Amino acid sequence: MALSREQIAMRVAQEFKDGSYINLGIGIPTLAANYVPQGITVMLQSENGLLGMGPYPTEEQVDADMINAGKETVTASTGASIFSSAESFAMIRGGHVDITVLGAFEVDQNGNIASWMIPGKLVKGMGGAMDLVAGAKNIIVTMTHADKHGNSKLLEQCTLPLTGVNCINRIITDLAMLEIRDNTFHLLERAPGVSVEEIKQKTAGKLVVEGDIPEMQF
Amino acid sequence: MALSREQIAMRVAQEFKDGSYINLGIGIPTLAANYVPQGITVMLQSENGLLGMGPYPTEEQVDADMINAGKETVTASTGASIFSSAESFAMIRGGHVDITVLGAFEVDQNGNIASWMIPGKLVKGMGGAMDLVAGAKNIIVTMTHADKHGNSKLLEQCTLPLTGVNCINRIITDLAMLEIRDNTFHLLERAPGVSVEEIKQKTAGKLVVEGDIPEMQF
Amino acid sequence: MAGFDKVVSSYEEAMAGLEDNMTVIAGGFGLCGIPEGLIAQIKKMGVSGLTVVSNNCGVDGFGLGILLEDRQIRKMIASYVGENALFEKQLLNGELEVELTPQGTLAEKMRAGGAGIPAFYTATGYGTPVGEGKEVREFNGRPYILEPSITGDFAIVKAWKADRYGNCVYRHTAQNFNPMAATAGKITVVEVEEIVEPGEIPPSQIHTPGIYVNRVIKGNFEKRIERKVTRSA
Amino acid sequence: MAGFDKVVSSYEEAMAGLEDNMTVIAGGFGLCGIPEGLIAQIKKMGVSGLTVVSNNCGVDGFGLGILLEDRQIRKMIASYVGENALFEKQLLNGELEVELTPQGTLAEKMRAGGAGIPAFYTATGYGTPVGEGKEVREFNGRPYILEPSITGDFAIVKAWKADRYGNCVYRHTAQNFNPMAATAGKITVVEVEEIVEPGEIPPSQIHTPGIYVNRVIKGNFEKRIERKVTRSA
Repeated sequence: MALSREQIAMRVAQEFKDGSYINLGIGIPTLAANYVPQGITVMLQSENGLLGMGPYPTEEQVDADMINAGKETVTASTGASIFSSAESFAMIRGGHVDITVLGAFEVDQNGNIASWMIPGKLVKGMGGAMDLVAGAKNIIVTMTHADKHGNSKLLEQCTLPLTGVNCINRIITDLAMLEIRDNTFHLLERAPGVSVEEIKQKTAGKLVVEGDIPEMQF
Repeated sequence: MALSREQIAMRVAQEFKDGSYINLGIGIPTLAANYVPQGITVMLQSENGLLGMGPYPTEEQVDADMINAGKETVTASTGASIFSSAESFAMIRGGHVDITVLGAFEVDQNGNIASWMIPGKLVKGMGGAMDLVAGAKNIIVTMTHADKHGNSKLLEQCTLPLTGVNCINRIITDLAMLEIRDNTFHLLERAPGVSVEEIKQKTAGKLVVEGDIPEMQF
Repeated sequence: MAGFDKVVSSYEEAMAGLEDNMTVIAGGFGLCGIPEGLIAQIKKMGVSGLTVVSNNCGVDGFGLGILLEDRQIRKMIASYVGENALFEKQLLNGELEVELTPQGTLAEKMRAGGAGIPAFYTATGYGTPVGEGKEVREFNGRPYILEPSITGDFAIVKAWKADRYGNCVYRHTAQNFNPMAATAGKITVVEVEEIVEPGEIPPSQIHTPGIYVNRVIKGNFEKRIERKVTRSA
Repeated sequence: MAGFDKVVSSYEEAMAGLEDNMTVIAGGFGLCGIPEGLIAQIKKMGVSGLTVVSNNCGVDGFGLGILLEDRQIRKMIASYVGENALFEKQLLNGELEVELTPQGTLAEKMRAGGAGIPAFYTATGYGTPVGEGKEVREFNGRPYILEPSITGDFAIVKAWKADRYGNCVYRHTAQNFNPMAATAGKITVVEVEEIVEPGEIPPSQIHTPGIYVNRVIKGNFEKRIERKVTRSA
């Protein structure tokens, strides 16, 4: 069965290593913060200038001067640092953030990602997404494997305007976890109960399936 | 009579305006801090990361972590700020420092300056001088008008490797104050008792003398 | 130190010299850390044809959004403008031009502008619409695009505290774009919650040295929260 | 937060992985704010062929100068190297190569290296020996030269205090090149006067966020003064 948003977030969190600095995009990526494995600690970077993002505030802790990149009120964890936007993106652009997790409209087998603009629809802006995909050491994309109409979002070539080129190496969808290398999607894991056939059918780009593909473990 | 080092510094200080941010090079320029006119306040920038340099410390105030760009122990004045070298040169390069005063070996009528390297002699480095001449809004060069052998240091074209091009507008020597514009030295003032003839004789570059040239007032 | 006292007592003085068609760089991220009173003064002055450089354009009726009401902004340089119906309308009408710029590139353009660096190379935006028409160059086998810096006629900045010499500190994430904006204005105006005496802020804790600041004014801030999210205690 | 505890207890651990022919970026200005113990450890390790990037090269017998004694430095990238007789001798002998770099360009090269900017344009050095062989380009009618950024295999940094997560503050003008150096090392090692617990340094007062720092060690500092100048009280 296809994973829920929470399950995708749980699988994402399994990728986190102890001592990692992580930037989580809005939506499913943010949920991953709730599923950090036991015994592992990570620090969350929020690109508006906060390293060490804590939980949402209690009503008493709410402070207009303390928000995250999604403009939500937040807190700072112990040992956090706060800095300017230039410093924040120096970190990101300079490759100091270990993992970035973000959503996408499309990803292709060359590691290109489209996530910010649908021609004909109003363009609201890329925010920090282009900087994040250009700078992070490891990028994990979370999205549904296919759109509402059943069209694959894992393509031979992205059709929408790009956010970044040749930068994505890992994708976690509601059906599978895949890696991109040698201009090919490699199937690593499948969602419990989802067949390799279904994944093949819903992957438009070149897909390599080597050996037995294990189910995700939760 | 030719000005003493102290007198050159005094004349330099007359150029300071109330509320100016000023960077003073090593030597005569540094002396200018002692002659800031009454009723005028300036803030001194030291390019190692101090804005608001105070006087030398008393024996009790000496602190190894508090030095100026000449590596001398200093103090910070009230309202000073301390920052990194990158920030310090952002200020300088970005044109935020109002006046820079520095010494030179040669200046030419095109506003070029040579101050850091004499071929054949060991080269110790340019330090911050190239950044300062490229960034400051107003640069005042202090030097003797001629060298020990009587050779002019105000040339048609610098002979030594340059520190910066087309950047000098004012020169205060032991004999005169001059301005550079239209690729010409313009004589503005002469040292008390020094004749226009002597200045002409010791200026190798193109010199314009318009009308009566007043003596410097101290 | 009379010459360094940058405190002004009215918003008229604070924004004196702002004219039609000028470029204004504004600090702030969403509604966090925005110079509320300086924006209100720009509205009051009625200047138009402005180019505004800011990560966002406020919301309907608050922040930079209020400058849209009388069509004072001709062009917006921002990374994200999704919170504003009036903005959308003017954009679709062709009354407003927008130059979408990646957030990190925008921050770096302001910093570079203030630091005398006319242009820099970045990987951000290469191969995307942002990179179109820009010079591409490889360094160590990777392609980068050339981005020019930004400076403004005015920079409007919100700080927590400033001393009379203009030395500023920012509070929490209200820092955001403010320090870079402060360096990039020909005239930089800082609106603060509190004015303190020189020396009260320790020299090494100053975020923005006063050399970048021309005017300081004490403001009153509503500090509207865009997305209040809480957990139970 | 075990994964973020960066404190090491020996200089061997602090500099583990440093090998011949690596590039080391060092903070400090003259003898102010230099990582004395880390430099001593490099001497002890005996690695050679190093490229050292630092504003200065210490003095005879102190600071980076001690790495000259056994000819450990092959190339020095610095803005001023005039305080050191051994340096002069090795330079004249051809045993040592030096790349003189304007001080502001050097600081910006380190910052750019750490910030993922491979190159930037600056007016500094145009028309001088520094600009020779470098690309020249005009922006707004003024010529600038292209300067590539610098990164290092190691960065050695001196801070006043750091917490266990590597968040650093610098003291007075001992800050200088240290914050930029900290960002530009593949492995960044910080030697401090005092290690504190996370949370002790207020988040907005941290000069170097721990994300840039790999190892922290508590040192003992002589803090030699290069030019003591005093006035009568």
